[in-house]
Amino acid sequence: MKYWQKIMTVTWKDTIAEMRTREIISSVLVFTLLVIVIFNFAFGTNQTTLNLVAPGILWVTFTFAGVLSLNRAFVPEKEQGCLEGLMACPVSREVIYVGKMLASLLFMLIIEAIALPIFAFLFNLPVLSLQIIVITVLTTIGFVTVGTLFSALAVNTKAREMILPILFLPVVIPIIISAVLATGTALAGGSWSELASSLQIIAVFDVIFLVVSFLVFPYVIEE
Amino acid sequence: MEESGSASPSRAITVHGLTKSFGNHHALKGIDFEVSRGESVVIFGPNGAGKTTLIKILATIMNPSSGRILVDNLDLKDHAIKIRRSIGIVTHQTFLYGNLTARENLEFYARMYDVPDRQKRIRELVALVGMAHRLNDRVGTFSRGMQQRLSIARALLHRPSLMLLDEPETGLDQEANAMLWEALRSGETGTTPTIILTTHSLERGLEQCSRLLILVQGQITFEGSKQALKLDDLKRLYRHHTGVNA
Amino acid sequence: MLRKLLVWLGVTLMVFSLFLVFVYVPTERTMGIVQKIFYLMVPMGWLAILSFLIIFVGSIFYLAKKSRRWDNLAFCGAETGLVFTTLALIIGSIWAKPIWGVWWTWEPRLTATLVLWLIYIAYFMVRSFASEEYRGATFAAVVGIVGFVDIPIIILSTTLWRGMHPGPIIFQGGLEPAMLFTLLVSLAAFTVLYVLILTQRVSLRNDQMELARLKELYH
Amino acid sequence: MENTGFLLAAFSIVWAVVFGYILLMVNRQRKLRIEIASLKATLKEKGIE
Repeated sequence: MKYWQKIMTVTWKDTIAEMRTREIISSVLVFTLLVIVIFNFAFGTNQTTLNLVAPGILWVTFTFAGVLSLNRAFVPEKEQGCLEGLMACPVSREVIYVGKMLASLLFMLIIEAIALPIFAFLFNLPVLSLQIIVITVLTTIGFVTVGTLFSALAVNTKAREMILPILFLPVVIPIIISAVLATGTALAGGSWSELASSLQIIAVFDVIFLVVSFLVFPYVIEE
Repeated sequence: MEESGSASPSRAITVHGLTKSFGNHHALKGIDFEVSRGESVVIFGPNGAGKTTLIKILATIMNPSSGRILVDNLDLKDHAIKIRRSIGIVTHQTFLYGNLTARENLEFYARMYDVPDRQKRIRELVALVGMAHRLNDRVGTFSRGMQQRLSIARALLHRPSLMLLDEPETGLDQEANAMLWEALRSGETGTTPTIILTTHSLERGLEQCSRLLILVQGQITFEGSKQALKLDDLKRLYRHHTGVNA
Repeated sequence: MLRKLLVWLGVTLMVFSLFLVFVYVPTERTMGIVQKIFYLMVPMGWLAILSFLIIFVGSIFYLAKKSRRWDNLAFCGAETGLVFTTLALIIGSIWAKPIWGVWWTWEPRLTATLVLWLIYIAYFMVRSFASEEYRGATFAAVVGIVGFVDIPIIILSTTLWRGMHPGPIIFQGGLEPAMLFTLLVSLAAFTVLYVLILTQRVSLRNDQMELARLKELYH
Repeated sequence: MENTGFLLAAFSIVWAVVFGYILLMVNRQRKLRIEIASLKATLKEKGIE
């Protein structure tokens, strides 16, 4: 119980800091909108084409939004040595990982919750279904489990903005593939059982990388 | 922290054969020392001697490469979380989030350290460091000196029995520095804490501590109590061991 | 001594496998002679994954023990792995051209190999971007562990992506005994070669480290 | 026998790269060993090692 309280304390801290400046949510949201609009120019307004490329557009957008927001996750911790302050606190390193991960998850979900209706509106597509919401939530969990780990790593390197996408993108390719497939099936009116294999891959990814990141995170922040 | 005043005159810290390497660079090369409860020890040494590394290892922020450290007779490796509860740290970095208010910062750390009666304790401490009027302002808007004062409040929140002070005077003005020592001496934290201080200032170190160590290139080259030493002797001694004027 | 034995074993196996591939094994009917690239492609793919297994083991022990030797093993595994993964990609495209008429095709195994190759690149990038070398080693170890765990998921998802069922796609009805034998000998030959190359690389890296240490002493 | 060229190309590329890599390593190691030996000698003269 104590464990969860500490985790929530870290998440709470990140959340109020974000609420104060809206640095991540507002900038990533604007970025997301711009990408969606630009894709519209790139693929024209032909509804058949749009139906075909929509899943790809959606996930390219969310992937880059994820990279952008995760890049910021550990920046405040490096100012004024806060990460060391956190490490000196009487909690295990994993608490820091899970707390920060949950905060990033929350921010990403807020961004997606705003972006999805806009996407539906601009592309005239029924993306506000339960199926797509489940796909989005599961995939986003996958993004932030690995992303939080790599974000903590990237912030300790030179050129940290560059290193996160280089690490993050190849590793999350399996869930991007699965999310695109599942979204396509869902948009075409497929049943849950048709989504099952994609969703399974995403879920397996989430669980495995939650465990792996949990285990290796301490090594990333300790010297 | 509660048992720090217990009857056994045991040691607060035992460091044995401590080494730390960063790749090919050996920051600490086998360090041994002991600190008794309530004692205050100052560590002198030129830049790059390993002072900050030593403090970080004692604070469990960094892992040693080898060696054994006992804090309150508990092995640091096995009881890190328990030991962290009794440690307070002040360094030239404040560990404060610029986007949070003073209250939120303190509240955050108070929760992390399970401080009982949080609000009361926070009020007490901001009053102590003279920051009560800025409690609801964002720390990012504070001057350097004010942030440092708040950082002292942060370090004392959980009434630590072991204070690690890594060059605290960097960024602390005279007044805040005096305030820090006053708080530590007055028993604000419950009992007089054990103190380990690193500093460049021989005067201040000698003034505040009962024992001193000189650390040069990752090794302790001198250890002694201050009784016999005057500032001039210390200066000579320091030059002798480090080859640098203090 | 052991090494000499291994060299001879490797040379013998290699010559034998060449004989099997070019003389002994029958030519597959539908794909013709180009199918024989298969005996090269499978070992390359196997070495790409074996190398990542070595990176994985080296990385775990490096994180646990922080000993330079384990990082050296992981690093050398990564370098040889990158060489063989690159070869796997090249051979894959030489295979694709006569069969499908294009140099690159998003065939599941080829796609998975490409993703693996990108992770290898990330492994080296993170090292060169780290501010200090020892931190780079730690970060690379993390990438090595995450990357290895990712491999089965990558293979699963790329297979699903192309709408193919997992399993052999090169031969519908399984391998003929002669083909299987040839394949096994090729695998053995390349594995021995791999061990030789890896040990050579590790010994080279140890020398590099020794030189760095001596230079440090000198200064 | 169509496509024999592709087969031969594949085999020769693999062998070229493998032998190139081995040669590169052996070469580098030989140079390194010479450097190490000379450095050790100088260090010995200076009495460090």
